[in-house]
Amino acid sequence: MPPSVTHQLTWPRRTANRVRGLSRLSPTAAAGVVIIVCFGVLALFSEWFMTHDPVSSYPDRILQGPSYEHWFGTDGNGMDIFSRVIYGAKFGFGIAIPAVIIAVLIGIPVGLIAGYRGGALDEILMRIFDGLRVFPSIILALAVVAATGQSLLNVVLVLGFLDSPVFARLVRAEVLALRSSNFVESAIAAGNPTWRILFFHLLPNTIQGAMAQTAVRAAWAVRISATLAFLGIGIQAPTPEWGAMIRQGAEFMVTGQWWVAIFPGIALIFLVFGLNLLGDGIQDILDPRRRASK
Amino acid sequence: MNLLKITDLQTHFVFHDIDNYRREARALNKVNLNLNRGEIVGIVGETGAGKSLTAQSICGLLRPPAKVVGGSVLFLGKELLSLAEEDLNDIRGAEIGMVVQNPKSSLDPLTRIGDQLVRIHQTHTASAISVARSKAIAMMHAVGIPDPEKRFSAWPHELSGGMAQRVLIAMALMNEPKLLIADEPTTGLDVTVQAQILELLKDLVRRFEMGTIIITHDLGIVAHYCDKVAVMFAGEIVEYGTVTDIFRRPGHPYTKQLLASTPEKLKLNEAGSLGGQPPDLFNLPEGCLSQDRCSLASDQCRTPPPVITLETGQTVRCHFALQ
Amino acid sequence: MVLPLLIGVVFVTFMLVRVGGLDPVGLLAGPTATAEEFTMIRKDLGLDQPLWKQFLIYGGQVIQGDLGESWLSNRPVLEDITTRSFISLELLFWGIGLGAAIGIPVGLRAAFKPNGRFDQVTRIISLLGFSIPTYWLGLVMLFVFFYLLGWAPPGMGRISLMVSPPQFVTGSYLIDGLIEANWEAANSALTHLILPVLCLAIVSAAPIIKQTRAIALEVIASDTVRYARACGLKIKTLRAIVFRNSATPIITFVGTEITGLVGTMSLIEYVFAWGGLGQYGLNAIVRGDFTAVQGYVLTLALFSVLIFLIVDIVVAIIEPRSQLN
Amino acid sequence: MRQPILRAKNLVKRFSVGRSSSYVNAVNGVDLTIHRGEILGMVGESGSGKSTIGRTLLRLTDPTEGLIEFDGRDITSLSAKELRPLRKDMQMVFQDPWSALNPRMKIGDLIAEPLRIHLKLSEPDLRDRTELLAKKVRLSTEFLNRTPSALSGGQLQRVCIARAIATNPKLIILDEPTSSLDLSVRAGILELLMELREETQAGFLFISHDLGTIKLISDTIAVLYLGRIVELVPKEALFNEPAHPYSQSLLSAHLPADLDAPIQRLILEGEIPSPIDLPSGCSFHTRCPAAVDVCKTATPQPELIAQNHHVSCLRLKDGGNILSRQQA
Repeated sequence: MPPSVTHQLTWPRRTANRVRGLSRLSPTAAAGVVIIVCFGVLALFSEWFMTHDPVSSYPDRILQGPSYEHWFGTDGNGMDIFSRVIYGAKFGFGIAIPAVIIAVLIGIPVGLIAGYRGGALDEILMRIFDGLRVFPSIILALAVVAATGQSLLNVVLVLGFLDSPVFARLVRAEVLALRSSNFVESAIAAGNPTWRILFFHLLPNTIQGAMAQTAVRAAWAVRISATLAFLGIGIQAPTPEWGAMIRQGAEFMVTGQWWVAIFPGIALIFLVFGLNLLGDGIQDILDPRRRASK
Repeated sequence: MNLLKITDLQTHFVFHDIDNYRREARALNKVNLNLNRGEIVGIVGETGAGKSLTAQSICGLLRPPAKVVGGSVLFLGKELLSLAEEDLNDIRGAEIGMVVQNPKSSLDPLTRIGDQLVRIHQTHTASAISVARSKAIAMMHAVGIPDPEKRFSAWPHELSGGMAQRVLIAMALMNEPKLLIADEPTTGLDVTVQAQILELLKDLVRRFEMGTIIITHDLGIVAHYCDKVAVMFAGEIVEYGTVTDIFRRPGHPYTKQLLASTPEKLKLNEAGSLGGQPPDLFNLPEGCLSQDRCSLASDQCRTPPPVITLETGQTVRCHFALQ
Repeated sequence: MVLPLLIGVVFVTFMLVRVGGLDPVGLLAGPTATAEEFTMIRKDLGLDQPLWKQFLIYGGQVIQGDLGESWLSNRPVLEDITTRSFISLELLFWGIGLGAAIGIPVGLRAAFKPNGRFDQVTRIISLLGFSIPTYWLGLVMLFVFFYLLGWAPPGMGRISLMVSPPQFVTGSYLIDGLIEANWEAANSALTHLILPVLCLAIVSAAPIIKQTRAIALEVIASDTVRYARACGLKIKTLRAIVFRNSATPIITFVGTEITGLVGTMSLIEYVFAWGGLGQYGLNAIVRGDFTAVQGYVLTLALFSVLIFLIVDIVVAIIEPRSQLN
Repeated sequence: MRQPILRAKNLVKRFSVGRSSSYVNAVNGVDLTIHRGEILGMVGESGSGKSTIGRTLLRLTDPTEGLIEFDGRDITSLSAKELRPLRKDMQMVFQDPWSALNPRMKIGDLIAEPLRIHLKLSEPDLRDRTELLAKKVRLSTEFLNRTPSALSGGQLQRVCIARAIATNPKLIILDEPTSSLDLSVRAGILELLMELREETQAGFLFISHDLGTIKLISDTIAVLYLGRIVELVPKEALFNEPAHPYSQSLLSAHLPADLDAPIQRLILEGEIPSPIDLPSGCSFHTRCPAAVDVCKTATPQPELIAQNHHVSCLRLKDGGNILSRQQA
């Protein structure tokens, strides 16, 4: 059917077609979305799914294996692991979403201005970013959170801040490419003031690349925040956060009580996997060359 | 027997768009072309007319989603379209030489010039390295590369654009091909260098008696360096004949338009500009493909135009060719 | 380029630990300390001086190769770091080596037939590799191979406590054991190495597969390869061209990966009680051991600079376009 | 005498390359004057610095040396902010219309942009002016609500021209406006430009590497080689009796799409030297068939050899005319 026919369809059909088209273009993105939506539902409506209170301890049921009563067993405090795993989804989204928003809000303006203005400001920023790249992100996050205070809010702020160079670099690179492209020069020649060039010409043309990265960066934030909790920095047990739960279960892995650490780990993997699938798929859709040979 | 005989060659782009519709762009529509030894044929046309696609279809160098969907390409009586990749490899670079548009990015940046020449020779012949080497040096000399012994061990990035194009020509000639396809061979080069390359090509083609296809959008090159010309429009060859016939008495309305819009012939502020859009390859009109921008178009043009051979021998795909 | 980076690193870590929320004095003095004890300790550590003076003193020491003493253990930081660096390098070397040995060929093969079955499968696997938390993988491995199957030793150190470690030559117990023909030590070192190395390899292979595939696909789509096909070169030659033209970006990528892998390695060391630099650094950060953290961070920076230098040299050797030739 | 709108004196532009201390000598001392109602054609090959000259004249990049006078006012060292109101009167059209327009803006907004910036108009007025402009460049008004991706190259270039003439500028610089367009589309654009010249009485600088186009549209032609004007000449004079050896070879390398056009092949050896290492003396001496020793050391100055015909060649009087020498 030629594309002109599209306009005559009702919107549910159109949307359905678009969804089918996207999932044909990138099955990975579609799978990612499915996983993320599942976790989103768990996070938003965890009360519906939890069988027990996630932080109530049953002292008579410490370290019990999976059973009908406790699907995923109980941990060293006698808490229900199934309910804790479900509840943990709240932390995954609760940290990743604001952290990515902070990173975008800092990174995009910085990248825009550094790329467009150039000069000393740009030079200094790039040196700092280069310097930061010398360190593994987990070490950096760990050191900064340890040094600045170990609250949940602080973890979010630090992750957002540390991740902002990713967006700044990306936007800067695109701005540099666009600055020498004709349309920016043509905007200058038309007499546009700088703010118009930044907002009307550069921003709309750079934002797509940055947005495409958000899923992958969210995956990063979920992973790092769990790692911090695993190391006992930031969120502390018995908060039902996946990393903290793995930390609780670590010692039991060599004594056979595998369920304590395995289940939160699997949940963590799935959410991060879903986000990575989506991120990878978005790159596929945006870069026609990657899907050229279908 | 013709050196190359292309019959009804059809190449389409087939893919699914974002709304899950199957889209098919009919990029080449029944291309017909015959070429004899020692002839230089120019293929001209505007962007998207399918010039390069024709060359790539002949040699099996299409990239997905482009695909040959019909027709036949006979090279010395052999059907190229049904050959397996390995058998095509025996022909490409040996019997069919290619010169492409971006010589500097096309050479392998990690192999010395001489070694690339030797490599293409040894791939297709069983000759010893010393033989291949002296042949390479002789060929570099033949294409006018000064100091070939020294340049033999030069890296591609050390060459200027013109020099790199000479190397590509030497590569194409290493195995003395019977057919040479030059796809926009001078497009990236300066005019003064373009003149050098074209003179060289013409000279070598005569010397080796190759059949040659030069793909270009520059009518000047066609006028001065080609024997015959094929005018392409929307994936069709609308007119084919000798350069003299077509430049003096163009038979197809589109050819006339094209010739009239060269800077030399253009009379500004006289006839209204022709302009017009190239047809949408996804949605080609029934019948004649150029009907939307042709001043002669009538109801008759909704039916496919016949290919008419004029008394001069040029073939024209138009209902009104004889008028 | 390198010098300002190092000065910057020294300065920033210095500021971070001093101005940040950590309080070593409180840690050292304990909850029952009096105000006088506090002042004493502050003076002991030189914390009563103004900040800029502290920085100058510290900077001067660093230039002389003195990283100070750990505030918690009173051991010289430089010595700790040196011995532990070798311990970590053994793990890193085998881990990244195995990761690259798996990742590069897999990535290339996936690129040769994009969207083929092999590509689809490896793509999912590598995305999964991106998503698995290293420490969790280590724990699962311990559970399976130590607790369930009993094939691997418990995750405690680099060599069995029953075996005397070999003499120091390269710092790798495995190689040193082989050098002095101490089969028992070599064997024990090997069995201790397998799980952590496998962990590191799995985690490092994922990005290498993905990036190698992307790089190779770009090369395959290049004018060079299209022209090589037009020349009728054999498929083997074409693959060699693709491989060689991908080499530089792949090496550069693996170089940057190594830097990032130090973090992963630290977690693996933590899980397997490896006792290397990574574990040392994590502990120092978690416990707020100022001087140790500073020394550790500086070492990481130096290490990265060294890796970048090695990458530059390797690239210069294989690239005819580089300026060194 | 027509009123000069732009004057450049000894214009020099160097770009530093990488971190090293070498420079690309893009423009090396160019003097030129553009008059209102005149089209000055500028022809040169790659590396001749023609685009850089265009961009420098409009202060889109800063000149290294020299003086630029626009409408009687020295604009050489005005700040970006001071320049902004002047941009109303000087506009530019770029080579590649696909990349010269912001892909995320609507055509209508793109055309209206200069009006919006420089004139305080009410929204209905703005819309009227925009539609008028679209009609002037013969662009269907139904495109005004589309984005650039829906238009063909020729249509996009019409949008660029509409933008350029929106504020009735006194000077328009056209940087290869037709070279990326197909032949049949090109003709329409050239016609439009000729029409605008008559109507607006603006001064035009038309930059191109194609002699055919230059011949068609220009009144005066500047021939550029390695950042210098080697010949500044009225159109007829250039095509009838080119004086500089480089102009002669350029003319002879040009392939008119015409079987009857006499072509006289004078094929130069070698290629254009890198603008990083400029040849000493006359930059053309490395390829000039008429070069003698003095050409390697002395820099030729422009000489007036006929009315409005300036040539920079040391061998003008004896042997410079290589074409006639070949015929002899």
